[in-house]
This record gives sequence, C-alpha cells and structure tokens, in this order.
Amino acid sequence: MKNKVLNSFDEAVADIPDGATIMVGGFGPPGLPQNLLGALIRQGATDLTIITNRGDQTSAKANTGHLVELRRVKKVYCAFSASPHPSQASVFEELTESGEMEAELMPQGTLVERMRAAASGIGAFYTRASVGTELAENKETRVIDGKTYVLEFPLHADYAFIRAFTSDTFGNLQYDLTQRNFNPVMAMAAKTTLVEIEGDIIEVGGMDPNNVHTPGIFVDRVIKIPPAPEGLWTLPSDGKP
Amino acid sequence: MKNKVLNSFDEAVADIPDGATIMVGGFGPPGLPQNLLGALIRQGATDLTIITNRGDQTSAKANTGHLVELRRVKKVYCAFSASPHPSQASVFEELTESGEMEAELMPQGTLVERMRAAASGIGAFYTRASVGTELAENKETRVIDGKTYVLEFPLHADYAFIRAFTSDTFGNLQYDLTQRNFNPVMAMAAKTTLVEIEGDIIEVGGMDPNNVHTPGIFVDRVIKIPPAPEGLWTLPSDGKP
Amino acid sequence: MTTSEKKPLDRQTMCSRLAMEFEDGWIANLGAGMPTLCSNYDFKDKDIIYQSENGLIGYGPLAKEGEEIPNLVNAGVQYVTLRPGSAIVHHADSFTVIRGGYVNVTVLGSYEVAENGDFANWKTPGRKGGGIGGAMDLAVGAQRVWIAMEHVTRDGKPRLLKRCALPVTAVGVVQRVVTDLGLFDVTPEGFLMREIAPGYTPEEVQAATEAKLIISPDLKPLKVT
Amino acid sequence: MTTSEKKPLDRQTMCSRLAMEFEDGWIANLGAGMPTLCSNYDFKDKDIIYQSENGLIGYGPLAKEGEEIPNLVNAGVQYVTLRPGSAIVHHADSFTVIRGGYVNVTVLGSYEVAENGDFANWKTPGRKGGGIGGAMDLAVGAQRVWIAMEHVTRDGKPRLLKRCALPVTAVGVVQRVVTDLGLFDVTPEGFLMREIAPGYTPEEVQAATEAKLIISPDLKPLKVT
Repeated sequence: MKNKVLNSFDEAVADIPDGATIMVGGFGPPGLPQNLLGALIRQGATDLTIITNRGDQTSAKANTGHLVELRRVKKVYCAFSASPHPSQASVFEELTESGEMEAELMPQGTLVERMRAAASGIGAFYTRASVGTELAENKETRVIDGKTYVLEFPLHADYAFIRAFTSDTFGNLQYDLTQRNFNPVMAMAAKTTLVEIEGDIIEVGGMDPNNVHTPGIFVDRVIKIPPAPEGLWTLPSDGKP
Repeated sequence: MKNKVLNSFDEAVADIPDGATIMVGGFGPPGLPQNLLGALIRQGATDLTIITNRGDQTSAKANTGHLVELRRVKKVYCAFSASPHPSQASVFEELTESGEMEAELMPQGTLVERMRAAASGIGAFYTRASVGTELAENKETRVIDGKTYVLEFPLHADYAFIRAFTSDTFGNLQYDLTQRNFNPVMAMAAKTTLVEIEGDIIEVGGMDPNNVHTPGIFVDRVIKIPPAPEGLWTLPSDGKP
Repeated sequence: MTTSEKKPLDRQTMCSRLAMEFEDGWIANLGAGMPTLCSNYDFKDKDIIYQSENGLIGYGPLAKEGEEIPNLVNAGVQYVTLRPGSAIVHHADSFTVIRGGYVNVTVLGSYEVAENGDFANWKTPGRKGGGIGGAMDLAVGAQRVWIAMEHVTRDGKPRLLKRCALPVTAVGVVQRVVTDLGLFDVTPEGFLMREIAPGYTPEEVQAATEAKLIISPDLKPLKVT
Repeated sequence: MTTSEKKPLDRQTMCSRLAMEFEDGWIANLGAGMPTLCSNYDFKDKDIIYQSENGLIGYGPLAKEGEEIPNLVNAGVQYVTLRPGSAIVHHADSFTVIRGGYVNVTVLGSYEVAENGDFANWKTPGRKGGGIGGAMDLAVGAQRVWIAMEHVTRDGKPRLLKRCALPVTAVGVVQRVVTDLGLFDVTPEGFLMREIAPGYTPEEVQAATEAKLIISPDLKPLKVT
C-alpha cells in the first residue's frame, strides 16, 4: 500500500496555496498539530480560511492565533471568537472587531456536524442548537415534530491539519485519549489530510483493523514529530514562533 | 458503575410490549443478534415495527424473517424488501404484496443515516441517494450547490438488538471485524439497547478506553451467549425456531 | 429565619446544592469554571458519569500536579484522570451524546437567566465575538439545564431577569438556578425561590432580583446534605 | 474483423476488461455477483483497495473453504480475507466513504442501462419489493459508476436502452458499461461502442441494442491485457 510518510513538515505543507481553506484539529493541547502549523507559518501562505474550535490561541508553540497575528487569515469558522475573559482581548478580537478579519461563530456541535456533513455527502441538516439566538437570525428554520430546528450547511476544506499518536505507513491512525476530538472528522472532511505523529509510525499490518480510529484512505501525508527536548508536551522541534 | 449483565435472553426481552419498534443489527451472520431474536420469538410480542437492513431472512437460527412468518410484524424499514432472485420469493414478499405487512424500502446509506440522525438530535438531512427514483416521488427535494438532494427524517426506536464480541459489565463494547456494521449506530439511536456477547464479559476497567467501539452509556442490557455446541457460528443455545 | 450569619453562599456550597440532586447513574456535563465544583460533592454510593464535549466519557477527578496525563483534558482543558469504564469518542459522536439527549444534567455558568427560562452566557456587551463552545448544544440537548452563577454582577446589577438583555444562548430551557442567595426553579409562572441563603430574607433577595420572585410556601434555608 | 471465433465474452473477461483500467491506489466497491470477478484480475504492481458497505476497508481475496473468519464478510456476505492495512468502520462511516466521494470506482450489475446514464438494478417487473442495498448511495457518491451485465435478457430483450423501463436506481450517473458483446461509454450523445466482442460486427451488436449506438472510429476487439 502507498507509503504516505514524509520526512519534514516543511515538505508536507510546501504546496499549500494562498487562499486555502484549512481545518485545524485539537482541543486544547491534545491533538493540536503545532508542528504542521509551525511549518505553515514559515511557509508563508496567506489569505487563509481556517476551520477550528477556536482561532485566537497562541498558547502552544505554534497555533492558529499566530497565523492570525501575522494577518495571514481572512476568515475563521469557530465555536469561540473571543476569550471568555474580556481582559484577555486578543489580536483575533481586534481584527474581527475592526473588520479586517471575518469570524463565523457557531455552536461546537454545529461546527463538527457541518464538517461531518461535508465528509458524508450530506447537503444540509437541521439542528436545534442556536434556535432563537442571534446566530440563527438569518437562517432558515423548520418545525419538525413540534420542535424548531435551524438549517445548517456543510463545511468543506482543502486541507486538514491533525495530530495522532500512532500511524502506519499507509496512514491508518490511532489517537491517544482526548487527542482524538475533532481530528477523525476533519480527516474525513478535507480533500487532503496531513497528520503529525506523536508516537511511532509503524509498518502496514501492525495495527489491529478493529482499532483503527481513522482509516488510512482518509489520510494523505504523515510526518513523525522529531524527539522532544523535554517537558509535558512533545514540543515541536521546528515550531516558530 | 452499574452492572448491566443479565443472565438470560428471556429475562432481557421480557418487558418488550406489543407495538414496540425494534432495530435489529447485523449484516449477514456477523453481528446478527440471533439469541435475542430467538427470545423475542418465544416471548410473543406482536404488532412490531422492525428497522433492519433486510427483514426477510430466515437463514440464521433465529432471524427477523421468522417474526415476519409468524405474522408478528406490522412494518419493516429496510434496504432490501425482496430477494434478488424472484424465484426465492419469501413470506415477507407475500405479506407486503398482499398489504398485510408494510415495508418502507430505502437506500442503505439513508437507512443508517436516518438512525444516526435519531441518535444525534438531527431533525432531518438532505442526501442525494434516491433522487430521481420512485422512492423520492413524494419527498421534498432541494437544490444545494447545483445538485438535487432529498430530505430524509430520523428513524427512532424503542429497542436495539445487537451483537458484539466483548463487553464490560457496564456495557462498553468491542466488535469483532464486520460484526460492527449497523450495531454501534443502532445502540446510539434506540432508547434501550440489548446486546448479546459472543466472547467475554469482563470487569469494568479491563477495556482500553481508546478502543471502546460503543460506550456503555448507550447500552442497557448485556447477555453472554452460552457455549456453542459446534460449527462456524456461535449458535444460539436457546434459539427457536 | 435568622439574620445572624448573613453571608452569601460560597461557590462550592452553590454547586454542591445542585450536585446533591444528581441521581445514581446520571451522565453529567459540567461547564468550565464554577460548575466543575459540582464534582467535589461527596456522592457517596451514587455513581456519576462525567462527559465532556471533547469526547471523554466517564472521567474522574482533576489530575494531581505532576501526575497529568498529557493527552487527557476535559472541556475546560483541565487535566483530569480516567476512571475504570471510561471511553473516548470523537467530537461528532460526543455531540450525539449531547444533542441526542443522553446527558441527564448539564450545569452551566451564565451572565443572565430570565424567568422564561432563557439564559445568556456566551457574549458580553460591546463585543463582536463570543465564546459558545458546547453550551448551545447542551442547552437544547441535555435533559436538565441547571445554572450556577452569582446573584448579581460585580457592579451589583441583577442577573435573574424578566428578559435577558444579553444575546441568549437558548430559549426557555433553564429549569433550575443556584446563586449565592438561593435556589430557584423556573416555572411557567416565573422564578420560584425554594431555598434561601441562611440569614437572608426573601425581601432582600427580591431587592437584588429584577424578575418578580415567587416565594415557596415551603421556603427553607439552603443547606447541603 | 473476423467472424471466425464468434462467441459472447465470458463474465470474467467482461469484468477483467473493466478492472484493467483501475488505477494504482484506487478505492473500489464491487457489487454482489458478477462485479466481484473484477478482483480476480491480475493487477500486478497496482494496489487496489476494496471497500464494502458493511464497513470493511482494504479486504483481500475470498477465504478458502475451511479458512473462513466467522465475523468477516463483504457486502455480498461472502467470507473474505484481511489484507495488511485494512480497517473496520461502522455502517454510518462506511457510507461517509461512499456518499462522500472517496470511492474511485464502483462496478455494479444491472438489469438496464439507458443512453442518458440512468440505470435500473433494484426492482423487477411485477414485484412490490426490491433490493437496493448500497447501490443508490454508490450511484450518487462514487467517482465512477461502471456497469457489468449481459447485453440482453434471458428472453433476448435488449438491456442497453433509450430510456429505462424499470424503476431507476439513479439518474445520469453511468459512465461505462461492459457487456458480453462489447465496451460502451456513456457520452452526451449516447452510447459510444469502443470495443466489440471478437467475431461480432457492429451491426450485430446494434441489432441486440435498443439505443442507437455510436460506433467509435477506433473500434477494436475487446481484449484483456
């Protein structure tokens, strides 16, 4: 089976054009593809659309908030567009308040369901989340079995950046605990999926088919994270800033 | 955590009332809950609605086709309502052709997606499958991004009958290979989920949380299949007919 | 009722008061911040299953410092522990749990709750952005939506309102509110004050409340048992 | 073109002719019955990933008798083998693969194919029921819908039609058809016969066909290489 292992993060992101739409996985540090983000920051692509849980964070060594601070993002689809603490106003907030960058905010369940719809050939779906709120103001609603639902459409992406624990060379993936989060859904939803691997890349045949979390058919490029210097996290060796 | 293990299939199905809606898992023999079906046949509930891939089969020791033959089913939602070989016309077909029983036929992907919608609080969804066919004739359609979709609604159930390989006493499940099929989705979609276990029922804590295929929160009753007499399949010890 | 020990309830007491009513086997989702204190309550024989948006089902207490498991956080990105019987699912399946009605109770923080059951917890005045997270899904999906919040803002303005002034998170879903001044059920007639912080009078609580309170004929001092 | 060895193609030749064009790394879904013969073609260095509706990704050849793995069947409920690198998903995820456009080619059997790309393979005349399985999802989701079927019915009636007479499975999706008489592409102008069973003349094939055939100027004998 095809060997999808690349040796460098820079090589993995080299072809990403300006204007690309990128899903970025992770929920807090677990599953955050900080090495891929670091490489994308170095690579220079701009005018990006990012689909991620929250786009304002600069807390990891390389995070989407850094791309935002560098003015390389034109739009973010997310479930958090402002810090819960107004005192911690971010560049993300400044740019969205000034209109330099657009943020489309939605319920987290809607965010992931829109990704899944894109993955699954579902044209649109009805959810109750956000009904009666300002987020649903210009959206189509429908009463089904006496309850009001709002119509939501798929979120497609050119690329998904995700992080997993183990991969085989074909890209079958296993995640460690809550590293999983959005990542399997993004892998299915994006045209091209890039994965940074925290643990080992093993030979094809070494993973129990019953316990593959993301089948390799959804994965395009896998890159092993170089050995970490120290600390709780596997830090990116090439993360910058 | 709650111990959901019951000791007999008869006990497990005892409370199922006439008129219940039951999802029946399995795809071919793997994952088919033949022991639960055997117990339901003995139990006598009638006027049932069955949601399953195909409802005509009598090939296993106890299968939905037996319930149909006993005139205990009023409606079947399925992806197969007739054998591919007209020469093998079943009682299922006789009853649907005469109008004694109703069958709602749909694409297999629509069948499972309607279950998932029920599980997930999705009010309805648009799929392209069946557009332009007689199945879509009285259904709402919508053009999204230039393609026509048909609107489909959730399929809810009172009970799911499924089969897995390993369970812990709380009902965390693992399936063996294609035993998985519809079963995890049915477990999420039904109010009460009954599982027959082909392998072992283990203590809570004995299953890797990364490799739980169906979380125990979706499961209500688990029953170990008694030792099989012989043969390729784990045959129901109490299956009848 | 005595005013001898008049003191607003502390946050742990507020959350414990809600947690007291959790039933054995319930699946609970606790919002980030104050609501997580519910898990400190001594549930004795009751088994509560904590679920968080990022796909973690059945987690245990916060990890001790130095004993964190790197890839194990709850929805508030706190390092937690695994309990036997836990399971991990991806985010879409996690919201199947949430929107699909499997969560028996969610306890959320809020800025405002209205007497019609609306609440507002995602956006503060004058800001374009906000933080929704899983709150809108939980609000429509969980079987019970309970709120834990201070009775008034830092500026002393009431948070129990006739109608929310801030953009709402969901409409008509809140069933119960605990504040540092008491325990309130949302009823078709409005807020029913069932329990009151020891030392306070109903009139004092009403004075700190915009909505008209219905005082339970069985009004009792709020107490954690 | 000679008529010396006039004989309809056998089913393996028909399927091998389609399989010849599978590309390295393709994900293929083969319908029950004749289409499964595609997997007998010698793909040499090409790696084909077989996917089936029941959630099996990357399976291998049919299991030998006595070596069946009890819980391992394909969508035709045949016992198959596992290849290294295979993966199991549940049915909803399996139809994400199918409807989501991940399947590079599906080869299906059919009763009829029309020159507008419609096909009919789920219901026969005079019956209320039918068997759809995954065909309607594959028909709209797979990147390529190819059909393998006999050129005429057992009664000698044509199956390549102007319009389907039977209830259709999907509208305008078929791109290629192989029959025992030749290989046909569905074009905006209708069926283009590109290859013909050795020994047959285009006129003979047309006589067995309701739709008007366009004969490729490069018409060649159908041959498996």
